[in-house]
Amino acid sequence: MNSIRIQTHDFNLAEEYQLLRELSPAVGAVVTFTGLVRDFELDSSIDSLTLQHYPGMTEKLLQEIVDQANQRWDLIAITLIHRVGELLPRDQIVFVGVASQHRVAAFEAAQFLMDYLKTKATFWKQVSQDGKQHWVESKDSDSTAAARWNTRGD
Amino acid sequence: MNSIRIQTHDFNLAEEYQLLRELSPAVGAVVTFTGLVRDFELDSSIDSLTLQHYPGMTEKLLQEIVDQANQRWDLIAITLIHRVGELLPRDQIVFVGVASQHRVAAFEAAQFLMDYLKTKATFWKQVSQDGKQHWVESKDSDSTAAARWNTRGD
Amino acid sequence: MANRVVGYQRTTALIKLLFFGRLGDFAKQVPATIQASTPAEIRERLNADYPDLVKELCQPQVLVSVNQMIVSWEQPLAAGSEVAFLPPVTGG
Amino acid sequence: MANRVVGYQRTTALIKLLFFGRLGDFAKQVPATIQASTPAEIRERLNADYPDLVKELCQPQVLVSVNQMIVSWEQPLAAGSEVAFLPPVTGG
Repeated sequence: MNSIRIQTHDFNLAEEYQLLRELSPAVGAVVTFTGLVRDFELDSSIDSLTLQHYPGMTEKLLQEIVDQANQRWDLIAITLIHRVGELLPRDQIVFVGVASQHRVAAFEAAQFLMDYLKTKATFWKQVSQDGKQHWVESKDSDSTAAARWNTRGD
Repeated sequence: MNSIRIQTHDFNLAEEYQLLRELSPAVGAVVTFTGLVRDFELDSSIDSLTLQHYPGMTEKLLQEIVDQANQRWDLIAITLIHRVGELLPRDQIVFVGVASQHRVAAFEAAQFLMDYLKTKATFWKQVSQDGKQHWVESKDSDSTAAARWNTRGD
Repeated sequence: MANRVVGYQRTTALIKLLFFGRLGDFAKQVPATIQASTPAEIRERLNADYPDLVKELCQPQVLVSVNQMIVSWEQPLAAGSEVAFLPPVTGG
Repeated sequence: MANRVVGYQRTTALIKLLFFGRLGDFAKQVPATIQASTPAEIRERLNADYPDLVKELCQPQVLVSVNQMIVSWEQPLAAGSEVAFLPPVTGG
């Protein structure tokens, strides 16, 4: 019961939460993560953010990430939504929702999904700032965050 | 900008999320955790769950937990809601919402808040099952989850 | 034994008692207040009339608070203090 | 050098090219297809006309995919393959 969507339009956290919550009476924990466009980048305000992706490949990679999470944790459902196209400051970019019986699985899976999405999924951000565009540089901290899932004992 | 509430009435995740999201244009990440009443306990369906707490002390302990999270992580806001009184299967019990600039702080703080709430805050659950009441036993796994925050290097 | 009784009689602090969770089930007949100088002494004084309750209170996971602060069982009590007996919490 | 040219002429696979993120800015004039037998050879063939692009493609963080699978730069290419050049991703 997983849902993966790449879309230009906005999403509604309340609707996504209700879907996860109502899936099964065994749901004891729902964790959601929402990523938003901040108004600043490198100490200067931004005009907009454009999300490019690799259609076809992105869907495949997100499916792999969701499959891996389901293998590692006992989950009831995962929802993964990523917007593409032009976004404005304070817009929602990405949503991860995980429903499970117990909280630890939901928390860990949601973090894993975000860490992997950030480092594996074929999305690229371009910032428009002071009338100029530049591509966002990848962060070492994201690679470090993703790497921790390879070094754990479980 | 923290909010701590102990209440008998339900909460609305969408409203809580909007409040966190709109606090500041610097919010880049919002993590929410919602705990729900599952319909089963020890392989048998439940009729209801009654949450008792120690008024006055609970508020003080939750404030301490929130203060500790703010000291450990760079957060924009925390919302902590815990219901008390009689709840039915599938009802919402507890909400933790964390807004921050970056996702790792929001995820870690939300987990920390739940781990500490589970092991430190003066709430007690009584289950009504087959017409009989019993108090829920505490779980060793919750103590283990809380203990990890003491042994970390950061 | 005589010393102990004298000890109790010297105690003047009137203490408000609270029992939470499963402890409440064992404490339904316990008066709302008691005279004692430490939480440990409360436990001893209750033993004659409520041995089942005191057996529960002696479990190592049970914590005691005075005026909503977790304290040791030997914490001296001031008159009017609120002493609560807390089994392991199970919220969230 | 003569051998290399012969190598190119023997290649018959027509490959569809895609450049993402910052690589797209350097590849605006690059044709949509090319003939080559490996991704590494695509890079070599583009070097004469698009040296700035190829310098970017040679950065170690740049990955290459064939038909939407990450592969090595020496992966043999079949005709009609879709080869994409992927700078470090920055979604989420």
